[in-house]
Amino acid sequence: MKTMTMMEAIKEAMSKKMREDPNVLVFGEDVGAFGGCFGVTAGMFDEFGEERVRDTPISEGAIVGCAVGAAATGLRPIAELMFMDFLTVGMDQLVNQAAKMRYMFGGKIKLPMVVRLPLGAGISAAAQHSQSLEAWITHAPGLKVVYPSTARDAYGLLLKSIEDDNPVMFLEHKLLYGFEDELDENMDPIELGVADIKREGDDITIVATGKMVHEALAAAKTLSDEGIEAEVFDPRTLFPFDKEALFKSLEKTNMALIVTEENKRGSFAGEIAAMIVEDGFDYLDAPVKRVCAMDTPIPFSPVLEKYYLPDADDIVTAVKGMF
Amino acid sequence: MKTMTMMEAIKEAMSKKMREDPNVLVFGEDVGAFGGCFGVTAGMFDEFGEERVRDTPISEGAIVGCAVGAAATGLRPIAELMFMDFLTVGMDQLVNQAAKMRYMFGGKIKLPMVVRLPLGAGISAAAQHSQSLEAWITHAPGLKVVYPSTARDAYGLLLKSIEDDNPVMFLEHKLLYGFEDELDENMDPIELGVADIKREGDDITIVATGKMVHEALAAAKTLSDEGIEAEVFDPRTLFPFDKEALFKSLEKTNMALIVTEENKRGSFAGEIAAMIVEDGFDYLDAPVKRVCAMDTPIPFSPVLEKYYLPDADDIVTAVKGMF
Amino acid sequence: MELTKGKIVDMYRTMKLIRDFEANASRLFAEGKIPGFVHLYIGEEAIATGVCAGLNDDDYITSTHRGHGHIIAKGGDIKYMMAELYGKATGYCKGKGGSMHIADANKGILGANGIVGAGHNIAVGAGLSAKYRGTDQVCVCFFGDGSTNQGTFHEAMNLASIWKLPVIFVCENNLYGISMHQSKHQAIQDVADRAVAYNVPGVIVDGNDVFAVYEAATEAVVRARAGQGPTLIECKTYRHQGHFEGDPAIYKSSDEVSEWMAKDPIPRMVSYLLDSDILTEKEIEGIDEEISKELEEAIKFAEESPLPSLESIVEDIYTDIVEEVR
Amino acid sequence: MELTKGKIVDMYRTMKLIRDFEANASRLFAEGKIPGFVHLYIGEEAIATGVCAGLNDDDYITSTHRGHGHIIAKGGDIKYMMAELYGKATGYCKGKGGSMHIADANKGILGANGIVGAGHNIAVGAGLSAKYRGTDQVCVCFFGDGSTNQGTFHEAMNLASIWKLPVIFVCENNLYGISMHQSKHQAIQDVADRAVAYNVPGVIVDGNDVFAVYEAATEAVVRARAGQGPTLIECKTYRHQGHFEGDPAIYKSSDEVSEWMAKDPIPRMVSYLLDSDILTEKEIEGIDEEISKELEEAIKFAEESPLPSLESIVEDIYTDIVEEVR
Ligand SMILES: Cc1ncc(C[n+]2csc(CCOP(=O)(O)OP(=O)(O)O)c2C)c(N)n1
Ligand SMILES: Cc1ncc(C[n+]2csc(CCOP(=O)(O)OP(=O)(O)O)c2C)c(N)n1
Ligand SMILES: [Mg+2]
Ligand SMILES: [Mg+2]
Repeated sequence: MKTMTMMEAIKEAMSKKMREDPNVLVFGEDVGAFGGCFGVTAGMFDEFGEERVRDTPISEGAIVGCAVGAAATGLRPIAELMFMDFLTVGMDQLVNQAAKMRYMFGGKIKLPMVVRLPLGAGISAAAQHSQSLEAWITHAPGLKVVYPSTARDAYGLLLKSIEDDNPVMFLEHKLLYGFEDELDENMDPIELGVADIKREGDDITIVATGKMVHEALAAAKTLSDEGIEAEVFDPRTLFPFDKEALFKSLEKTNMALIVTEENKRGSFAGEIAAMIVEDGFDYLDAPVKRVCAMDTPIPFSPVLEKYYLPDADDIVTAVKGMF
Repeated sequence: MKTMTMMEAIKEAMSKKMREDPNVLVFGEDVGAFGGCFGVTAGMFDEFGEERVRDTPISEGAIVGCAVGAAATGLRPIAELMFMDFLTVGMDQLVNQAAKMRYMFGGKIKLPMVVRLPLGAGISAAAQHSQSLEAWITHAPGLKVVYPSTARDAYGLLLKSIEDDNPVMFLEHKLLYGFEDELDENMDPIELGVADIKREGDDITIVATGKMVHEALAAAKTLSDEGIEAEVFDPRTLFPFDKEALFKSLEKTNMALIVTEENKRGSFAGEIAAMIVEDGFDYLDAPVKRVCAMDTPIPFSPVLEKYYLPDADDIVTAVKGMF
Repeated sequence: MELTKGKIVDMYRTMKLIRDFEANASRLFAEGKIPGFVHLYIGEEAIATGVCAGLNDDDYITSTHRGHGHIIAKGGDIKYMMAELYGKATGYCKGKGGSMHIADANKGILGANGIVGAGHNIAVGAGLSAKYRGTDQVCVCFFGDGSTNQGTFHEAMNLASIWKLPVIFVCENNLYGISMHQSKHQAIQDVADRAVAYNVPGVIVDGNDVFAVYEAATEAVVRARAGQGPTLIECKTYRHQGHFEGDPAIYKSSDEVSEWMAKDPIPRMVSYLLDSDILTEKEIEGIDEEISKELEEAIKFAEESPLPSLESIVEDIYTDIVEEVR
Repeated sequence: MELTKGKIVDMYRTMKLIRDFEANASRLFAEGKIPGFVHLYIGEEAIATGVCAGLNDDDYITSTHRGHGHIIAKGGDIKYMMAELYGKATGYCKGKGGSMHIADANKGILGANGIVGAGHNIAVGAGLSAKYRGTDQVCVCFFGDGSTNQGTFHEAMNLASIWKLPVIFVCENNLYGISMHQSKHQAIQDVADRAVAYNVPGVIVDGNDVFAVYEAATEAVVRARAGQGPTLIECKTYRHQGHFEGDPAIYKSSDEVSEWMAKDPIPRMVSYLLDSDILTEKEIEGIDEEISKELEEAIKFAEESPLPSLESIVEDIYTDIVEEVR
């Protein structure tokens, strides 16, 4: 066992796969000697050289498109977009090409590629550098979407994502990069589509993703003092989604609260709520509620940004309101 | 009163506003003398000339970006993207610029612009020319989203959209272009955010958008023969969304089915379901169900495409399954 | 340029096969047998033929909405193509793709594409892959004049250039992007001028002259295989049909049309074959008949093939997950 | 170039104000008073100053993540700028935008922008607007060398060119996109070469020479106002700081740094003022002191200003809808 931050875990997972498989390579803006805007690839350039850890010009469409072409012809590229917000610039290559290509071609090619997407607010980076856009990509059949909340999950899920023969979107919350965890570097990869109960409880299921898992855990602690035992359900992968595990939890708790950092309207949190009410209505004793970010572009000023973001207090308030 | 197809209604609404206001102009690929890929702007070039009905190169990013710049400086541009699928190419300009600019600038500018987005499947145009991507744009605070189902609604809503001081996404289902309707050209614009009950009924509320309104109406007829009276609720604008009217309907029917042409996972249909279960749980006697397209890229072969798409039969089956 | 007689005859055969495939596609579309959109390559046959004549089976191409010619020239099987146009289970894409999405990974065909400009960067990715794996493969990226205004063109040219990737960018300048004449959609006459922006050679050729195209392409392929990076080749040509079947193309002037019909690459090739005593009229007729038969068979194959099963709709999205049907 | 003494002094004042504004921003960021990202314009002051000196109040500009200099040069008020950097209610954007989104519609400032390349097409839209409304306004689009690899650059240049719009594209080639040296991100030495692709004049100037910049810009503005379309001006310059505050910029060689520090536009301007007897050292000191005072006041204003109210978070999204708070 080793203590690692999530940032280190991500770097180590990439490095491990690169050592094992010469067809794995990394590219993106400033991922080379500079080590990436957040430092995730720091040191990889030295180990693997400029052929395998490649700086690209500022052309996100080309980055994603290039990953598609490389994946279709035998490589296993890992592309980094510096901020998930820049997905907007490579959207066509991702959603109309990567996601659909296998299907359009009748299943005759595969696209083993990973796109790493740092996301999330909390560093006063304002409206164009802080978004959580998972709803868009979960809405694109053909993509898988992974969103770890701990260093260990990030490590195990990234190993598996690189092994996957399909385009995997790998979401990294910027504020979790420094999150520390114990992990065994020889651990098995974590299957995509298997949720993890981060805390057990009988009274309510809190479904939370990414950084919100930690807010939910903090809230659960507070709630416990008041006699409410919340189960914190971390889906870890948004697609495939572990519906079975969720319904098992709901069977026990009969109540659900969904917590994500997205703008609420049109959020993937809404999809989870819809899924529950559609197929798990009979488990429910109460409305399914959502705690999300507000429906505004993300404000710059720290005081507003804090208000914009959902946190443990909001979760506590919401849960109490449900009892 | 005049009989018009939806295509004519859209053209007439644009033309009316262009006659009234010299700052309204139209641009997009082949919208000029060619009259647009679907013929919507046919004849407008002759009436308004090449300054006001402008052909653009194939550069969707530039089309949307140009609309933003023009709207910020006093014009009221109407931009056409030939297929909604091409939004992917102009996504950044739409979502990071148009949607957020007013907010980022502290409310000190306004962006009166309309983006016309032909969408929908049914003409064997395959995976990249048939999508219904309303979930993405309803998830972007700052945009309004309009989706008419009749020629009359299209006319009244487009008048209002052009008058609106915010970026309005105007969705036009290709298969509704030929839909005929009676309308009075001097009618008042239709307010955004006001739903329309397309059929009254006491037993279940079917929320449907665009072409699905017509499938829902057909289904309601069949269901009526079997003693189920469905209310067909057409929100007409996805944002702002007429929640009040929806809850009023649910108060009466206590059951809801949502029908859209989207891929189900991550659909706006899911947002509607989530909204209902969150704030209208007490009205519900049964699960909120969704009838959407399947979660696949859109297949080409007509036999598969038909299967992919939700239709009246699917709605009838779903409703019966709920009773 | 050393071309054997056999190779020249093959080129004719390819050009004529494309022409006749397209003529049949046009007819079958009009008869309602082919659904969706069909964009024909008639008039542009010399380009795909000339370019692909210099490629190996394991070289790659990316194609466009107007892809039939590229696919035939790169060795695609017209039976599976036709079945795909019909939306049949036996088609290249099992009926899921249609005309705009035909691909054949075994022949290095990385797909037609419905999004204008989307192939550019995929081609760059294939070029990166070839170089990274240390093969001598190249990737040819076909695209229209209209697509050179899309940002993707710019990004792809730049990336291929700085990484010195084995990519050959082949612009089929047929003077139009749908109804928009090139003179209106860009302020330059020669797309090849854009190569300067990337420090890449820009070459102009007569796109209706299959030998000129072949020569330029081969030179670019040699450069690419030698690690000297990409080339931009602009082929001047003309599309005879409307943008897609059903477009009467009233935006074309009749002078322009007749000027270009006189440069039709097929009769031009026929004259060349006859004038240089490579083939007799009789021999040409023989080839044409073989092509007709091949096409008849392909159409028969398509017509007799089964439609895709409904269950197949949820297959082929992922390698390992099958979605639920409704 | 006929520049009055007054105008020259104004130019100095602007350049120095930018420099000192940035130096203060750097300090206040390090002190933790300014949150978020701050990209400084130090070293590039001559460009915004030279370009904007030739503009009218109602002309437009679009800016970038490195926008402070552009905004000051176009007449933005440093009080509201500084308050915005602090995230205060009195800032240009009421604290909602921060450094990367400062705008002032009254001065034609269409905003800094956090998305590299996003301003290009907005500038084209403003140019279209000016031309369509029949005014003689122009729009200057500022951007970096790195952004010229983004597809938006290409699309914007093309569109402005075919529509002959009054847009002046000003590339601030400071040799880097974050850590990537220009020689690595594009295979050309001069961004100006890219103008050829659009049949637009491409001009290279010494971006550290405010007069050279002024001259080139004025010429382009004259062309634009006369309906002759866009110009691409490449200004060779250097950013003294890291990409953003906090970047130690270890990717820069010390030779390169010292070479460029010797070309610092501010001392160069000071020497010019002294050598040509436009100002005495005393007078310069006087101006510098005024600037210091102005800046002190701006900082005081920012510090003393109130934070935005929590309710304000849901305002300013739409002109007519206020969203709900959680
Ligand atoms: C991104 C995108 N924009 C627009 C279209 C619609 N469209 C299809 S083909 C075409 C014209 C393409 O022109 P060109 O690149 O010259 O190719 P050609 O059709 O002449 O072969 C257009 C505008 C599209 N398919 N994709
Ligand atoms: C679309 C997009 N990609 C990447 C970034 C991250 N980023 C911010 S500034 C920058 C470098 C820009 O370089 P250049 O255009 O030369 O401007 P400079 O910073 O040198 O002034 C990058 C990559 C971004 N903000 N937007
Ligand atoms: Mg063309
Ligand atoms: Mg730079």
